[in-house]
Amino acid sequence: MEPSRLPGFLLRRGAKAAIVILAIVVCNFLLIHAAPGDPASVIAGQSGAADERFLAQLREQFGLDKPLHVQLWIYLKGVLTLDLGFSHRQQQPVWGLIAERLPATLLLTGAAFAFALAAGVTLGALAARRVGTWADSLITVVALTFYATPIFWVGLMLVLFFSVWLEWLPSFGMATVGVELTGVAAVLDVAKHLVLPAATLGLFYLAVYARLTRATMLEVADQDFVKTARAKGVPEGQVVRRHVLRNALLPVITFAGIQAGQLIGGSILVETVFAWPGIGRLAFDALLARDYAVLLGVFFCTSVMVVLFNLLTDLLYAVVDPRVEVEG
Amino acid sequence: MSLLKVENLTVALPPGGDRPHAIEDITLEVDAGEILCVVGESGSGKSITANAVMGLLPKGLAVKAGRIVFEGRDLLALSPEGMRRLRGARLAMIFQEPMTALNPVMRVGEQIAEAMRVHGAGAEAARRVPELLAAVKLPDPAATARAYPFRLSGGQRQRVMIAMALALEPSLLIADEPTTALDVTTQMQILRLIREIQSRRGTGVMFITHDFGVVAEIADRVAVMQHGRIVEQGPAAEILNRPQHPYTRALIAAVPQGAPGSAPPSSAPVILEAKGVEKTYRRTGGWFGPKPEVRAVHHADFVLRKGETLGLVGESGSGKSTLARCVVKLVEPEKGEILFEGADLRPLSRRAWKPFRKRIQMVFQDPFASLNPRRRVGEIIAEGPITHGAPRAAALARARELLALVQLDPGAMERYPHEFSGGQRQRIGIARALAMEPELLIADEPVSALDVSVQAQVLALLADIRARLGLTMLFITHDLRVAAQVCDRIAVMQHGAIVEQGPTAEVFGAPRHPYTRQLLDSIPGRGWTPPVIAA
Amino acid sequence: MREFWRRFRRNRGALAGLVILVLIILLAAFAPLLYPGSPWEMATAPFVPPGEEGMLLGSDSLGRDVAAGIAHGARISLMVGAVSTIAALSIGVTLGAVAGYLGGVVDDAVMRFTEFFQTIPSFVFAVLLVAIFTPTIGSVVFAIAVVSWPPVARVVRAEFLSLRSREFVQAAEVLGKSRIAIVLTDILPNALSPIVVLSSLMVASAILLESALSFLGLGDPNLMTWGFLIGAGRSVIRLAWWMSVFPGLAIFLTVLALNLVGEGLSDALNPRLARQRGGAT
Amino acid sequence: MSLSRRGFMAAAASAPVLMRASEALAQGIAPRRGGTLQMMLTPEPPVLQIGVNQQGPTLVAAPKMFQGLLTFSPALEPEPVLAKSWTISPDGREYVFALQEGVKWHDGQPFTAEDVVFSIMKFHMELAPRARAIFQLIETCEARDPLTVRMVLKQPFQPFLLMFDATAAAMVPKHLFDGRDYRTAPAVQRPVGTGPFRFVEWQRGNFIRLDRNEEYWKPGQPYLDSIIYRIIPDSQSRRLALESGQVLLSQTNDIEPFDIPALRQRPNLEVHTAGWEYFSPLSWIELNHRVKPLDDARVRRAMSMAIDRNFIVNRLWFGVGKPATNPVASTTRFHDPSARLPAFNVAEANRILDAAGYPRNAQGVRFTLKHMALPYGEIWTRLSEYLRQAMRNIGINFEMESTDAGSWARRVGNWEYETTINFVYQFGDPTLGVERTYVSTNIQRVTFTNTGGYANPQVDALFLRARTAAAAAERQAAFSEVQKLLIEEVPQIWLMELSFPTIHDRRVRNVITTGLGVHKSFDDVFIAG
Repeated sequence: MEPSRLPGFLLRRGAKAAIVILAIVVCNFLLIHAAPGDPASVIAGQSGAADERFLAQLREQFGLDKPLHVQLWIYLKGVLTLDLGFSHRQQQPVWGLIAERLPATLLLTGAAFAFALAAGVTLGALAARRVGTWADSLITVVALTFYATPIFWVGLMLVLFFSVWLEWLPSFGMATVGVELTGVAAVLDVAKHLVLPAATLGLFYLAVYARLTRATMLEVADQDFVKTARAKGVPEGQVVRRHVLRNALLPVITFAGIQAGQLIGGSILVETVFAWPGIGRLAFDALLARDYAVLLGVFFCTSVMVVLFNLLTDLLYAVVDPRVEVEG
Repeated sequence: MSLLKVENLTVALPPGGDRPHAIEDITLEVDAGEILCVVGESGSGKSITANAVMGLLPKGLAVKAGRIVFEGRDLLALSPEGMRRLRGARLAMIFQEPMTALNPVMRVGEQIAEAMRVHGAGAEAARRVPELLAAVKLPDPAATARAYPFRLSGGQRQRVMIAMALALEPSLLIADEPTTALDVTTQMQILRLIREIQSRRGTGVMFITHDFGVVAEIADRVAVMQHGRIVEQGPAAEILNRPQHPYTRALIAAVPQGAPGSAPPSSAPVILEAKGVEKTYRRTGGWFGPKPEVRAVHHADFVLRKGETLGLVGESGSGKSTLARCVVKLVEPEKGEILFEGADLRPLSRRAWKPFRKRIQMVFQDPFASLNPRRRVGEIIAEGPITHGAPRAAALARARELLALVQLDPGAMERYPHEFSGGQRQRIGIARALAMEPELLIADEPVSALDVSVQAQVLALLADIRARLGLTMLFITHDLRVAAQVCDRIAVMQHGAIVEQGPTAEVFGAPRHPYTRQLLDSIPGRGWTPPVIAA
Repeated sequence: MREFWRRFRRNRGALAGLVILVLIILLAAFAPLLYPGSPWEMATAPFVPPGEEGMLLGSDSLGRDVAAGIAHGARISLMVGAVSTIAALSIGVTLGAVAGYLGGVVDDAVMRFTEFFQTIPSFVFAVLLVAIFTPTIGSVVFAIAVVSWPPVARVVRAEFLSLRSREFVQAAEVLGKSRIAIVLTDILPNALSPIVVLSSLMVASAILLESALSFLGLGDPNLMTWGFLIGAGRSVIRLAWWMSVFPGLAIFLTVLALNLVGEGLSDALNPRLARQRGGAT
Repeated sequence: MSLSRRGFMAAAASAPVLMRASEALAQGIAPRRGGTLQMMLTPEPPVLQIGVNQQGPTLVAAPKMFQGLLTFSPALEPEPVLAKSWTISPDGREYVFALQEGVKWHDGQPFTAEDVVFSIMKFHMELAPRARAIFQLIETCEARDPLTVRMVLKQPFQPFLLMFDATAAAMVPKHLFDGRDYRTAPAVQRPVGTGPFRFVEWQRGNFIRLDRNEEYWKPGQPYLDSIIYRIIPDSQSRRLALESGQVLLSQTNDIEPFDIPALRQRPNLEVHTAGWEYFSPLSWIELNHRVKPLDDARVRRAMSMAIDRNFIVNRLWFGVGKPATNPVASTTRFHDPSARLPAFNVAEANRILDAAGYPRNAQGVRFTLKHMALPYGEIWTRLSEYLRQAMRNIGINFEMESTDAGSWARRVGNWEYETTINFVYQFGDPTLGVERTYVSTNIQRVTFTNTGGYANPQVDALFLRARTAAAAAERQAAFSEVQKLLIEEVPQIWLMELSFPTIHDRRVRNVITTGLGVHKSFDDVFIAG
């Protein structure tokens, strides 16, 4: 795509993205408020003792007594200024809460995504190159196994194996707390904690990418331009790298882009099993405590991340595949 | 000593095929500076032979016996690496489908340079690219080199393929039906280009084709193949004018030529008239982006009289098919009138069209896509009449009769389309159209996808039906030979407009419009009139 | 049909998948015979390891028989998978068909709507739906259906778009058949094979989704499902590893079988395979 | 274990003030200064400012920073903290507290009687409904001088002193809250108290860190350098942390009951169930009397007899806690041991139901009741599953409903339930913690009131007599009679006297020394060498 078209493209996609995100926020807001129960009753219930006045006070303080559309309007105004409201349960602005725990989720999903994509594509390509041999069937079986296994169960089994029996890796948390580590030691410590959760989240998507890469590689290998390359006397290795792989990666990139957004869903499960302080776990706790502001905040972030991922994928795709005239 | 000598080459088919060997006991030669045409219908094994020489046989097929001696060495004895070093350097190959023959995500110049670089040409490779592109007569070589393949037309891509193949001056060029997918005019340019380069560099060329016109145009020597065997081989003039082997004689007899039957008197009533029909396609650009327009049909008025066959002739993109589809409302033209026996069909609603559906029917091009794979043949034919209220039993009985009319055995009623050959399916398509007993039949390239021999049979069937039922026909084709044989009058179309129309003999004999002349010149082997073969 | 079975049988994996699937369906069907009474009964002492005291797969934290739980759980998991897939299919196929066949403004609207759904992370949305409408079997099936129909809509729309321009559909138009007749007799039968393949994969992902929801405690409390067993076993994994391992294996085998059968179906139904066998040209 | 001179001297210096150091000395181990005590907190409290939040985790962590006027011994006898001494007038209406000298807030401001008056009459009156219900009895509350507070009640209220522990009414800095909205004051996020430890850092989802208050008013204390509360959502991870020594102490519901037997065998750990006398939590099946046939006492009695409370204590709670025999917990004052629930007897229960006219249908079901499990962790889900089977044995079909914390509180508050599980603190005295569940005057649309809708004039009268009587003996008589009556009526089906285990490394000393267990300031806790 010619660089001259980039600003126009970004403007169009930006506008479209904004509309989609706004629609999501409004839809979520209405959905959550349609649900029975509200934060006031939660806090009243959990604070050991409560009476009518206490409840009314809480409701008034949370602004829940105002009509729904007014609440929605207040919330939307807030969202535009990135003030995602106030978490009554944690007595903290939502943005602060999310900002605190977003890096952990980004680290987890990013590591899982990178691991899944790199290993998935390599294994997929290997299986395609040696199609029909034992290597191919082994990779296919392994991929199918992790594709068919529930993520949380994989997590549990990894904890059971690596942490409980072998005691190689820590089974929870993001870092050993209390022990003041700095610089490389701290990084290593977080890395050690990251291995099992990232593997758990990554293995499922590794299977997906491996199967997809193998399928597209086999499909592209049938195409005419591969035969042309061989007719030119191009050595087999170069045929696979420069011709087959490059074309086979296009659908994998698109799929990876769309899937990236779904990693957040997976992170809820992984963060629960591994006590990873991310926004997946935050969303789940907020859900159980009916803390709407936090819930909406997490949805807002996840939808922004998904839209960004889709934008990135389209851009990457336009760069890799010249045929694509990227429209708004 | 000849450049390429193939001796008793035999390649086996995987078990379960329709015959044990793909090709059997093939012996042929190609000398430097000579074009050998290997001709045969689909399934004859001509491509397998070409691929065997290049060592590019698909995994399932293995060479059983024979030798391929090239420049004194038996290629079959070479190691894969040895063979690889020859490919692209000493012998090269170009393929049939230009649209998919180039890597879509790599610049054209890069792909040509790669051909040289893999044979050790280093930095010098990039420098020679523009020179090669100019040699194949591509306008603005520098821009073409930087462009990506999807920006080039079919013809331009084939020229790139030729430049790529001849980059290292190979002594043998194998061309596997390089012009079959191209338009007539582009095909002629490519044939002349190959001829010119071949004579300039003395390259030996092994040219694979199924079109005897092309053979007549460029072949020095010819080898005719059937079911994996060479049935006849010799100088072009001998084979074309004095074919010995019955199969060759049948093939040549099937080449369409000769004049149509007596044209109906010009006083016959007008059935169909198109006036001022216009159709424009707007590409869905972005919200703000430019909206390029393609005017598919504009000045295309014509008249069709009862019992007459009008041919709409032109290259792909000329709008002939769109015009035909406007008549049956598969395409909605913006302006103009389509008068059928005086009534204007264009503005009619879907319900208002229903009575006319019985009176205008259509036959389609691709035999493999024009029949619903999930329904039995009997139902496909009877479906039309049943929709228009005919009782089921009567419709099915009528379908059985029609199968006989199109020379298919009645047992076909219960079978599914995938159990029939291309030619048979086309007959079923015709039977389906005739079931409605139409007055006007629109045939959109009915035989283009068929082999020559099968093509002849279907055209004969159409001629017979037309005579017997007095059918009026609008015949769309890009093959001028077929048009000459079938049509009473011809309308030549270019870029959406009819540039010339008149009785076939006049248009072929004394073409007035320059484009018509260029079209006629591009008919391969125009000089050769196939000998009349005694049946 | 014989042709279809011959091609399906050639894929060994699919055959194995089919065998496993049939076994699991039988297990679900005969659960009340194999393990009479309710799986919630406290049969023996808690945390009995597999093989002891007549417990084939051990007992859980309340002394309930894990094997009985798996057998009765099979019925629920398969039922949830099937029902939610049928619901998702009906939404997806209808929307996809309408968008694909009518095209134009309708197509745009439906596609925007589908895109909107896919922007929300599906699992988080499912969790929200179930929590809002209180975890019952109904809300779980509803949530799974709501998050899994978009991919079906996309596939069906693509299929309808390509079939609509095919010549045999145009021939049907020229014959004067009504729109409904064309959709039902010409387009839908040919669009079935990708839908059938997709539905077997959807049942698999529905079961995974249901087990994830039960694992997080959002399953129907009255129903013993595999996800519930793993969820219950999670916190006592050191004491009773078998409480999590065996239900997990059950899910894995079922989902694996469904995937293998899906691949077998796609090979058998998909003409592309026929082309790949490659006759001589 | 070398006894460093400096360590010994520090202990002696603090002799004059009544402290637990003597107990450690008695065991011949001098308190050692230094070290970080790593503990756990589950679930992560929303906020640490007592009053703004009264939830379990907050009541555990906050007393390290905030202190009350008094605390209570295991026998619930008052002991001095910020109040050095106190006098009560003969008519039981006038209370005068003398405050400790030289006490400073963490921000250096002096702690005065004004802070006490503000905390009671303004801060807790506004924020804490439980405190409000009792402090409304105060007629006048004034600071006679910076170190003396005098309060006069409208009528004698014998359990009044029980309201002055840190967990009930912690003293808060007037200068940081007065005139502001208490809930959003900055001090809520960075608590400032008088306690032995100062707030340092809180990484949400990770840990809370408190360091020693250098100017703590008890010389030489606290012994610990700092306290770290770690937030670990997964129960198995918490158990591993305790076993591996990454954490030295676990409390309340950090550790699931099924892990306790194994932890008891660990040589380096001690398991205590004491320290819950003040709270003495009692769990029961909450019945909604507005739902037929729960209004029939015979049905309630039969249901109660069908439950094997020993199975619950041993199989579900692994011996941590005692079967409930009485609406007043055995560890609460005025408990009458002679009033006991009838024993577990399924046959008798079936006989009662048959006699009461509830025949079994074809499937053996007499009637169906909806049951809402308590969404506070797995152990409660397991309890509901056991109860379903127990009720099935006497023909009652429990249809389970699972909800989240929010819906549970709302539905119980709005009486939208048939049966559910509940556990409530008794705060040391039946008037404070038991009365509110059974008197018809407290039928309100809010949790932890008489949401069951039970109304019995006799019960009302007895509780009123016990509430207003000045003499303890008179209150005991009234309470004994009401206990016998409630056991007869079974308005709620009492299940178990809960006690949450405190498990810690042997080297940690003086952990459970008061009736409030881990809800104390930890100023005398130390880690032996």
